[in-house]
Amino acid sequence: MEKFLGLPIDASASGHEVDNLIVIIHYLMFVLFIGWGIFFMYTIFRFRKTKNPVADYHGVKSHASNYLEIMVVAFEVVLLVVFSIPLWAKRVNDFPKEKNAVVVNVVGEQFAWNIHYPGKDGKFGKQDIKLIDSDNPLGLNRSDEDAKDDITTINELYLPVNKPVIINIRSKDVIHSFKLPVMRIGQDAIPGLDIPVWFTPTVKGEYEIACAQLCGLGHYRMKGSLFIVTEEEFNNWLEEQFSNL
Amino acid sequence: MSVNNVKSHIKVYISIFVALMVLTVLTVFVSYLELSIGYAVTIAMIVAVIKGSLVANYFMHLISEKKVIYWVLILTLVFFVILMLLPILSTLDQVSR
Amino acid sequence: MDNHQHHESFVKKYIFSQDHKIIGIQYGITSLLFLLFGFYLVTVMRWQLAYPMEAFPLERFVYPLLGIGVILLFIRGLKIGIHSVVGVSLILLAGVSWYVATRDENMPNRIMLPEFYNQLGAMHGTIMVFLGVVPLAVGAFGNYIVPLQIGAPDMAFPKLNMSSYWCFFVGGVTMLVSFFVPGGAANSGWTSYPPLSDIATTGQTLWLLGMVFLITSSLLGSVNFIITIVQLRAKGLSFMRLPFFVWTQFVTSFLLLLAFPPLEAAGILQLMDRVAGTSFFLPSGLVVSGDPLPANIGGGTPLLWQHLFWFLAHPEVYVLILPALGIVAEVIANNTRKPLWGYKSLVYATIFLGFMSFIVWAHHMFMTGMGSTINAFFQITTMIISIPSIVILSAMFLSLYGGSIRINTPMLFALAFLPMFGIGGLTGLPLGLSTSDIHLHDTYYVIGHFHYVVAPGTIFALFAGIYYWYPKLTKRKMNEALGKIHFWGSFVAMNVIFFPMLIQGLAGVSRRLYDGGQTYAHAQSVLYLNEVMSIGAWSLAFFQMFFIVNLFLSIKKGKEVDDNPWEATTLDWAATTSPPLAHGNFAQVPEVYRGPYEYSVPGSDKDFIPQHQQ
Amino acid sequence: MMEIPYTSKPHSETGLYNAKFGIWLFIASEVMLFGALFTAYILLRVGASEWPKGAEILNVPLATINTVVLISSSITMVMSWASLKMNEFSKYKVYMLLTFLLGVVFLVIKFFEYNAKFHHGYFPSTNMFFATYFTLTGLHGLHVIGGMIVNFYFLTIGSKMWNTDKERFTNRIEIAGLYWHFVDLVWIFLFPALYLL
Ligand code: HEA
Ligand code: HEA
Ligand code: CUA
Ligand SMILES: [Cu+2]
Repeated sequence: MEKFLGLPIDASASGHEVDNLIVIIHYLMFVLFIGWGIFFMYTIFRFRKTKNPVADYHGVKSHASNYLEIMVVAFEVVLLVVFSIPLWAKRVNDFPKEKNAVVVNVVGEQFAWNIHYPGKDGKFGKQDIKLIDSDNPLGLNRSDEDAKDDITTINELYLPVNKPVIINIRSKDVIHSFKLPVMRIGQDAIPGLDIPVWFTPTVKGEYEIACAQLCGLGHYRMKGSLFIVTEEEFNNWLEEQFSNL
Repeated sequence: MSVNNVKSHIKVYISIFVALMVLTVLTVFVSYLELSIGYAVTIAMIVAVIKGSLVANYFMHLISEKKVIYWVLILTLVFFVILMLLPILSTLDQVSR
Repeated sequence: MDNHQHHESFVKKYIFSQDHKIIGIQYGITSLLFLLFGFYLVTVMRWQLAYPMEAFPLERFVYPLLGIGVILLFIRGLKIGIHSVVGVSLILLAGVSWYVATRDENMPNRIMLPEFYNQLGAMHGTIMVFLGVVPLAVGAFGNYIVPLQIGAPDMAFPKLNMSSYWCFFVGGVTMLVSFFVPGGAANSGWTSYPPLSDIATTGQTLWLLGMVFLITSSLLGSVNFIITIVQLRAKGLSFMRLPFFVWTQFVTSFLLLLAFPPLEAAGILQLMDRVAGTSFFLPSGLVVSGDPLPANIGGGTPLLWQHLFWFLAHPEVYVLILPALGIVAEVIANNTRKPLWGYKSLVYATIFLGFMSFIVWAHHMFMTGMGSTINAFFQITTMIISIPSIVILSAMFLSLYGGSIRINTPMLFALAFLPMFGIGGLTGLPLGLSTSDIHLHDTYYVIGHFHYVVAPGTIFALFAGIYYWYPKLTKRKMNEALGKIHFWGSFVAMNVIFFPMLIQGLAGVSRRLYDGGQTYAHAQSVLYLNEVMSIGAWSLAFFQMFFIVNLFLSIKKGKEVDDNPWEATTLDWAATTSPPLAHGNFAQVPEVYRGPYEYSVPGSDKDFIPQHQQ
Repeated sequence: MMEIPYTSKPHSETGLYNAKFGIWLFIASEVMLFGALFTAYILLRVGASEWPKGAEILNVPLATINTVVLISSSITMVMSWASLKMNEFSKYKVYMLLTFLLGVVFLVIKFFEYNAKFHHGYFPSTNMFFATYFTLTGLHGLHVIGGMIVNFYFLTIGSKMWNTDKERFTNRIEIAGLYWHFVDLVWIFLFPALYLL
């Protein structure tokens, strides 16, 4: 079914939860649609004027439809209670411990994703909007102790495989939406708010960061790259970035 | 409404008017007391609600209005509360660092 | 009283008319024109989506518009009439399109710029929703049909009715004018999310002004409808004897009355942000294109707009669908020749639907960082609201069973509505569950979802209504052959356009992409569908020609019929002539003795008993 | 040939004539309009890092006078309707004139209040407090102006209807009054929210 629906590949530990729900609900939809569809086609052909010149004043007498409706309700309750609500709660409440995870800030702007790693000390340096210019899009204050080892990139997000990631999502100007289709992750980047998301990448590869919210004329090209690499490669990459500072 | 009826209403209007004036003075007076914000808001809103209901009930005759109007206003009030509450609750429940 | 109608001037009779029937027709013509224009905008967009950054063949798009305009203008030797009004309007629209498309800031060397694409998208959404479907469904059908169906001489407040139309008209013109200002029309989506819309070009200000007029128009209209339906029903026409169409209009009016004002408030706040330098929707610390905004700007919250916008816009989508359901119910009852199944459950479901529609709005905001409690609340309400829809749809399906179904053009459109709305509604479910919405939010799946409800859903229902009530307005039927071509062509084309959207959405293709997702790897496997959909959209346009021709030709050439050609039971057909009398609608005050759909009553000699028959 | 029913006589089921029902529905929509603005006010204020106390920057005495003016205009409005009920047209004129003039007084005071703010360099763009202050009072002011136009109409040309249809004219004054009181009611909430808290 996943193949049938044409979902993109799933490269995160929790992606299948989203997919399962999508698949199950599509089963429900197909069954309902096909069921009603057969009934519909049958009635149209069976009760055409030529076949049935005199209509029946009372029509359907059975209460089958009520049972059907109750079944749909029950199904929806299951979807909510068993799947959607707990999964959402997990997503927004059960964050991994910061010390076990890679923590990254992602700041959207028209029309790029600024990626900000805290560096070896694990602390993000101070930022100041007055320092913002084209070389320092985040306004990072390099004289701050915590900022000395901070690494920033534009549109390039490297993450190690099989390790939880926490990404804090912000925006400098308008609303963007940070979307990683292969991770089944999406979160609006809303100016004034700092919203965390988390996931665990499980498949190495090169993927995409999409901007899913209309953010102006460059919305369509606000695309970043996501590289899922081994832990070792990740550390090497960090090292390399650090030495380039 | 007969003429006499109207005359007795006028007395009511005058007393409501006086009450409104008194409450206005009261609420202004309270605002000078430097109460903590919680108390200040509570008192100011209570006074405003009283004043508001006096206007609605007597000047706008809501107190003797027809049922349909009540239903419409109850419905409106329900949505009014929803409109006030849900965005505020959403803001409080915002996932944020 | 009797003779003053003979002295009414042309202006008073046809332009500033206070007669609900004329106003209904005015609404109808204006909104059909807007519908056509909104459609036109999207055909232009679909060029860019199918063939990104290729030179735009302007002539191929403008000439048909111009051509139909000229034909309509000359069709009866330049005589003044509806056809010439529409003809002139089409020529004007063609002119607007030509001018706009040849501006360098929109299409230098005929290559569409992303700014322009965004204008087209925002205006397509706005025009379709606020200037096309709502005024057609409520303004035109509601105005024309409701007083007739309840046996009223007119709407309760004729002057208000007239002002409502003119507010709508001014709002519409404001929207059109916005294409001409520097930077062009609004380009922040029909949802106008700030901060983007706060910092957008002048067109956005006009959009807001236009919205204020449209909202005012809707408010005036909804007050009028509610009073008319409550106070002006004919004797004996109790609430439970109302045709279902009237019920849907009634609930719709409440939605408009109570949901629109918050958007008006939000619009005023955004206007202040744009013209008076406030920052209701701008948080502190914004850096736009590298420049920090001044220190006094800030302290606002962008999500406030979203709450206020969706507080309206979710009920608004039910405003789009309820009158459509009403029309479909009328057509189905009439053409199955039997009462609607479960009339009471239909009514209660509709009321419940209307009520619930006020508390689901944040399902459009699942990705804004909602905590688990609020999120659960809105998921639950969203699932709850799908139940009355299922009840309504089931009732309509079951109504078919045991009928003696006449297949004519209105019935074809009404029947097609059911499965199409089914697809649209069912695809709402995965969106309503926030966890699956993570993947589907802001993708073409959403576009596919709601187009299935509004286009082959609502628009089909509106077509059904036009074909069905046409004889009421003209005493003639529209041509069946042309109608059937129109139906089958539209039906196939609609599915060719909208089904692939669902496929693209599942693959993760975002909406509002100027290049149709060309640069995204995950879009590659479904990219070919863009061209398929575009061809579908242009074929759809082609099949609308049959409709336009039919609509105008049948005024004079259609088959002449009597006052009740469909042998219907409701008062609009039963107790009035076609077209209804100019003043007061009815020759005698009608009185009602029975429910709305007494078809095929056992033991009766005819297969229908009109409501007013003793 | 039919006339529109219940333009002045009440409907037997609802007990209302059309326009009265209509104005209440309109008021319901206004409740939602101002409700949305109050929501905005609360959200912005709660979210703000600092929010000045209205009394420190705004002119409370002037606003108090304006409150009194508006409440007084409500009582003159209701008196003008009562006068019609008692068939005293000349009294009606006096009270209606007073209502209108009190509206003028309200606006004049508002004008001075705004003017003083502009002189001190306070504009809607100054900060969030002034943004809400100007927007809310401005919108309320527009409602006052709207009501005054209606009242002026009924004071002058509109009052001719008294000679032809007393009942309907009295009804019209009643609904104009309902609207006017509502505008007063909104002010009763705006006044503490903006000036006192
Ligand atoms: C008329 C318009 C209309 C209608 C009726 C609906 C109906 C529904 N909508 Fe939709 N919706 C829109 C118009 C509409 N919507 C628009 C315009 C948007 C996008 C706005 C934007 O972002 O620009 C949108 C977006 C939208 C979203 C946000 C998606 C996102 O942005 O991520 C959600 C999420 O919950 C949603 C849910 C629903 C649900 C649960 C219903 C339910 O009410 C549906 C209930 C119906 C059913 C369940 C069908 C029942 C029928 C059957 C069972 C029979 C079927 C079988 C056969 C006929 C054979 N809609
Ligand atoms: C009621 C609402 C409505 C309707 C009916 C439609 C109808 C159509 N819409 Fe659209 N659409 C929206 C509301 C609507 N849309 C909204 C809200 C958006 C989101 C905008 C945003 O992102 O902000 C959108 C976005 C949207 C997109 C996505 C753009 C993007 O994300 O980049 C596309 C793409 O193909 C599209 C296509 C179409 C097509 C092909 C139709 C066709 O079905 C059109 C069919 C039209 C007709 C069949 C016209 C019939 C009329 C006549 C024949 C007139 C006769 C005239 C006279 C007699 C005078 N629409
Ligand atoms: Cu950033 Cu779209
Ligand atoms: Cu919705």
